[in-house]
Amino acid sequence: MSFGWQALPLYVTLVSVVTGILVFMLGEQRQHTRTALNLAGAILKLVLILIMLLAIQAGATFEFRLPLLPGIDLLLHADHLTMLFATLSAALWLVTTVYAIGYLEQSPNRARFFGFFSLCVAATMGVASAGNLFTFFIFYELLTLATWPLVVHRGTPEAFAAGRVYLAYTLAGGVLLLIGLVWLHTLAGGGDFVVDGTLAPIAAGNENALRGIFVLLMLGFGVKAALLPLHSWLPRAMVAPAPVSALLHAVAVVKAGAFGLVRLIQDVFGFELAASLGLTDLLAWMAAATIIYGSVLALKQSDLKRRLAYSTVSQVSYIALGIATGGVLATVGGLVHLVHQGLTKITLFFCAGNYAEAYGVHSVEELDGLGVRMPVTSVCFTLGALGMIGVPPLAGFVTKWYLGAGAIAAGAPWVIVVLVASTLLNAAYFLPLVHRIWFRPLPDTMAERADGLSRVRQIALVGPTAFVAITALAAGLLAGVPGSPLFWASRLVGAEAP
Amino acid sequence: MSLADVIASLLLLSGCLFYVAGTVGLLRFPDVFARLHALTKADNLGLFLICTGLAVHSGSLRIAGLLLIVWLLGLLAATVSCYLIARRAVRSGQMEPPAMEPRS
Amino acid sequence: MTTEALVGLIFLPLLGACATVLPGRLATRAGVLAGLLPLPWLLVVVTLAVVQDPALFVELGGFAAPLGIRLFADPLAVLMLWMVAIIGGLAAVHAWFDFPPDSPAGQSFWPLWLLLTSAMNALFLSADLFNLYVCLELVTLTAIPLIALAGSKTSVRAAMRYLLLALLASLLYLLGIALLYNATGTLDLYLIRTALTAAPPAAVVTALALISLGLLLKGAVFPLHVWLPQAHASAPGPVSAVLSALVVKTAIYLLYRLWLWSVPAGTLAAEHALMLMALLGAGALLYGGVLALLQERLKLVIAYSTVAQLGYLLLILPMAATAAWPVAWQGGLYQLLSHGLAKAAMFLAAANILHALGSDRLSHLRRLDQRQPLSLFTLAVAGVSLMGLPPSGGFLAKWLLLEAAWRSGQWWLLAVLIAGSLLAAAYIFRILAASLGRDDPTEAQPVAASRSIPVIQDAAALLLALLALGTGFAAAPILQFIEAGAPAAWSTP
Amino acid sequence: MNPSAVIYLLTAAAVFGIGLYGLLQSRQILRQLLSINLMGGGIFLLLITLGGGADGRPDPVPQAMVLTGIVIAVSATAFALALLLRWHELSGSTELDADAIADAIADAVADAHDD
Amino acid sequence: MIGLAIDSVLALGIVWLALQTVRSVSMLQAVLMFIVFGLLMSLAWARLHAPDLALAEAAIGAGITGALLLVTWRRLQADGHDPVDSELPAQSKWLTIPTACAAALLIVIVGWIALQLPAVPGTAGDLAWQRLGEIGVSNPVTGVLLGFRAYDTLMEMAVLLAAWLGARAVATTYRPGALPGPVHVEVPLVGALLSLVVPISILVAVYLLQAGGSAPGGAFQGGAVLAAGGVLLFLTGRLEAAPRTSGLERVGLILGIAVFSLMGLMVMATGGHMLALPGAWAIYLVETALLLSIALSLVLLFAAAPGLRRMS
Repeated sequence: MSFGWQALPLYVTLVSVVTGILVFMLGEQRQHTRTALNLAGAILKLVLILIMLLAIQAGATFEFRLPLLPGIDLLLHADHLTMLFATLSAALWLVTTVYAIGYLEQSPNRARFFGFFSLCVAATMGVASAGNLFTFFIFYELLTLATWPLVVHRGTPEAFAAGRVYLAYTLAGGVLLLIGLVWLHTLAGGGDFVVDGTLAPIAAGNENALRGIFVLLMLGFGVKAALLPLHSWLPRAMVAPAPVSALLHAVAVVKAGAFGLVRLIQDVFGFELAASLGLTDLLAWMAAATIIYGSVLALKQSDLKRRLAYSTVSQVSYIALGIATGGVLATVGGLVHLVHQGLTKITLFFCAGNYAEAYGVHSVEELDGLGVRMPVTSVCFTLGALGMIGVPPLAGFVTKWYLGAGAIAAGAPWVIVVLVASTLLNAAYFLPLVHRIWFRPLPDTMAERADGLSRVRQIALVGPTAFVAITALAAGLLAGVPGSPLFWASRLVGAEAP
Repeated sequence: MSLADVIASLLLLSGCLFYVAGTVGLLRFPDVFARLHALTKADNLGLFLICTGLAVHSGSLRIAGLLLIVWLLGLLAATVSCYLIARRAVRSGQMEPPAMEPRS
Repeated sequence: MTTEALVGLIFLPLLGACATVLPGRLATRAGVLAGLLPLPWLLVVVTLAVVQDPALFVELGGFAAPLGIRLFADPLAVLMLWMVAIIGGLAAVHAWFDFPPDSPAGQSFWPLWLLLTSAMNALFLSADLFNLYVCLELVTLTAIPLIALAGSKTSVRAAMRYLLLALLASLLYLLGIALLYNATGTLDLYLIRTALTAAPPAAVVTALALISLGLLLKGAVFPLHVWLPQAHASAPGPVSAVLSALVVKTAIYLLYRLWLWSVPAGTLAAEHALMLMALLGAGALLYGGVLALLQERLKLVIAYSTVAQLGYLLLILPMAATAAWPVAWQGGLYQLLSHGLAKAAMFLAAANILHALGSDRLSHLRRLDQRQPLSLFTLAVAGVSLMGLPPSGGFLAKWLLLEAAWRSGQWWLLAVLIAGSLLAAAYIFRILAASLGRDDPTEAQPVAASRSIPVIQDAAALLLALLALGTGFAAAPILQFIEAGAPAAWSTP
Repeated sequence: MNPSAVIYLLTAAAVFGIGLYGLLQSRQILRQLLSINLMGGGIFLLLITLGGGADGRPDPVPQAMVLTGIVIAVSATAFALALLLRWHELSGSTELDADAIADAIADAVADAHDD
Repeated sequence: MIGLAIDSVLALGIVWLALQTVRSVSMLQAVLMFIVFGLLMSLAWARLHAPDLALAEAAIGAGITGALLLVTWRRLQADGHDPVDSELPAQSKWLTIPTACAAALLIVIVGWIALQLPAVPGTAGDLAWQRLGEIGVSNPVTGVLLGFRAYDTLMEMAVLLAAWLGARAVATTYRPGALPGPVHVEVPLVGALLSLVVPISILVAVYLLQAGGSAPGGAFQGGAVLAAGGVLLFLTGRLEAAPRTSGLERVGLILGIAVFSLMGLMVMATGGHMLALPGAWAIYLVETALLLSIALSLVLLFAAAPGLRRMS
């Protein structure tokens, strides 16, 4: 146990915890201090992560280890996968914080909101830097705890109902995870995450036990990753304020689930072992089904946020699909989608939030003609939508390209079918929105309504939206440049940079 | 069996007899005063006889003295409690006080 | 030095209680401080000694057992003593404001409190079955007046019911002891082990059954829990805390001592008895959880949660006959510890809420985060431990229990553990949801303004909750300490 | 075994059982307390008889236990009676269960009124 | 043979009285039956060669407990709630029968088990007989109570203190006159009785205390007898309930525990064993303190009030 600079992953996590606690202690009234504190926390965290990133480039290692139980440690470390996820969530958190400050300007209970907001990101950092499954589980459950108050933030009966569903799913998922962990622990002890896993030596004779463990863990992560039968909490959780949706969908919760699946296959079982036990196929099929099913349901939604939510259900499974397909290219595709989906989806949610705040727009029909009234937001929305569909050279295209190429390389051509179908469906539920925004006339009722936003709020809301949209655009356009998400994802898998 | 034993036995037996009589009176007599009358009188005597019998039986002066104290205490307790019960009976209106003197 | 420290743990609070009875303005204050403050220091001495020698005996009066009475300190006892010192100490800090030593209420409260402390310390240290009976009675006769001090009709009723059942329980225990003494000729908990094998089995089994029945009744183990919820819910806050965290545990502690130390391993159909008790524990876990979910008052939810959580402590028993025993034992004791801390924190927080809001109905808790943020925070943090979610002592305990259940292949235990913790999550989140609710604009009555609470009272509750959380990180040394004194596992048949 | 011992053993068991019966079947707190004291008496008798009381040289340890037990019993009874008086003062009842439900409702109403 | 007959009659009487206590319709009758039960128990102790217990049972079990029960019954009744007859028939028929069966089953089991128990050699009691000389008293019961198992006795005093504390705590709403006080009987006979009985009770208490070392008796019996004198004074109105505990009473209440534990601690501090009383003088000193505390606690418990004062 060392508390020196090597324990940086711990401090990165603690920064948000401290921010959260200070925000709680400040109370409701001291708005400016709170804003300053939030921003300072977010920036400090980002800076620390960048330092870590540079240090790792230079060959440094980071590790914090605290024995919890005999044979079980709390382990925080920083490998490449950690950095990919940590950078993404730290950056997006900063943006989301700015957005949330604007979004919630007049609403009550902001201290509570921002406090849990910070705790939520702290838990995400923990998930990112967890060095073994036990630690991962701790932060994974903390994430559940920290997000529940955000989901029920509005305090309405619908919010509490959504909160109940959220808890029912995530806690049940936690239980499955826990059982799987206990099983794994009794079988193999509490090993650290190691690339390609540690279970191969004990696999002989324990095939079925390992299969059982994998299924339990997969379902446990699958709840948060919104895999097919376990997804229905996600659309309901849309009652939460827009920044929370962004957090759930792009930065923290769903990502933590997907990230867990990545860790499970890459660092616990190892792809080879998982594939030899037939487990990757299972995950791949589940992911494929989720992709199609989510897209089909998204088509049917008339509520804008619900449509986006089902889109998330569908898109996040690309990550699982990529990982489960295996091979260098597909894995890169899955990993890079972790970032791409985050950037794109957060853009879309910010836009939806802007529409709702400015004009009270909630359903798809109400988008007609808004492009004229809210040009920046609408451009961002269009970029996001096209990115989701995978129009070249946007980020979504990069993902799909790698997934497709990888699938062929790995001998799973059916994945191509899924990709094509999904792309068509994506287009089918996003393009009409784009059409409505730009090419439909503004209805008379809307024309008379004034923009509901103050100047400050406009900057606080539209600024982050534009920022993430540009970043998403850049991630696609500049995919080949060193430092891009694709670059990092490739480094991770050990492949040559494209 | 010595003479002392015989005397002691006789005393004890007669003591028991008085107790039985007192108890029968307690059970059979019609009102509070009559019952108290039967009980305290007979029992005091019974206790005396039994104590004497035991004293004779023990043949020790110290024990005889102790038994005397026992009898005196019993007498005291019986007197006071009998008085209190009777008083209570009168106060509570269950009974007319018995006529102490012939009515004129 | 160790002997003096052990004796001091019992006699300082006892003499402190005497001092509080004495006349004089300062007597109460001095008695309380002298009776409680030195306890942690004495415990440090005892702990260090027990680390050296995990089975420490002190013969009182210099008479060896079975003639005399012995005190016995091992890691289990020391753990319980620490709980008395910490939980009792913080609850006392909380009580200092509700029962100021100079007030008439304080005059009633503190002597009883100190006697209760002394009685629990004595109970955890005693190695003599009859002396334990006296200690049990002392615990009962000090705890129950403390409940009745709340003064409400509900509390007096609860106290009366508790008293009648506790007396019944003591008598069952005493009858068992009577049979045991005459079957073995000794009352010493640790000597009796060898004597039991020679004694007539029928008598021993009956005696053990009677003793266990009495203890199960005192420990409010389902279905003998009927007295507990009202008693714990209607008592004054610090008393509720100590009742739930410590007093009911005394009976469980004695069950452990009896079955794991006194009964020779694997004899006398003990396995069936342990299994039966575990089944009762499972029933408690489920029934208590469901009932907690149905309550409308905060303190009743917490009290039923105690009924449920006690179940965990019995669930470990059948694993004594399996290879997973060391893990199960650690899990059980860790549950004992973390539940004690968390439950005391919750009761103190509930008392603060009750003071501030004038009600503890769940429907009156809305906007609690604005009105009593610290209390809500305490409830939440302690709740995390109670649910067994990480990071908390409760989580580590649950992990160990799950691991033990898995290793021993007792799948039904696994299911019960999971169901219990899900129920706990349900009733805890129900409280939290009620606290985050908004004012209903249609409702005529606005929420009453909240009265202010001394900050120390909030701090005491919060500190306990943080300790419950902290035990999630300090397990390694504690478990190592516990392990040294674990009762031996039974050889598997 | 000494025939007297048998007699007292049976008496002890019977008194304990009768006390248990009285405790469980009565609603009157006062009678429940009487029953508890009966049970205690039964146990004490058992202890002394088994300790060799009928044989003329009773074991002093059970005697000491019983003596302690008697004092504890009177303490507990005294406190219980005080509590009973308090309960009676608050509720006007000498039983516990008679109107538990009605009281719970009354409590709830009073509580609602407080807010 | 006669002994057996006496035992049989006694046993039958005890069982019959126990039954009556449980079954009699009137609560007063039940209490009275219980008191007589206590007296018969006291005889049984004498028959079982346990005169210490006979004394204690008569003084505490039947005497003080009976008086407590009676006075409580009286107070309940005076408030217009005669608990007498509201209860029968019992809770309900369907509960009575199983309860009775369970109790009967327990009787059979306990009786059968008890009959089977063989005598065990080398019990704690045998050791107590052997090592009685080390204590400095010749009454083995006193030896156990203040020597071998002194710790039990000390804790038992704590129980008595707790009972008083508890009773005082629940009697918080004490109002003068709230409890029907004793009838202040101003009759010459009662005065005469008191002037005799109270000194005698003190005498007897001192005697019992002194005798306890070698013969039946001791602090508990003595304390109970002394308490009986106090109870009489209270009942006849020479003492009355006071809303506050006086300083002297407070000292008296804790005297037993304080002297006992301080003595024990002192011994330990001077290198001996905790609670090993150094010789007979120490035992008598402790017993005196115990006696005073016991007597005072019992009288105060009887008064159901925090304190006592002399009738003005």
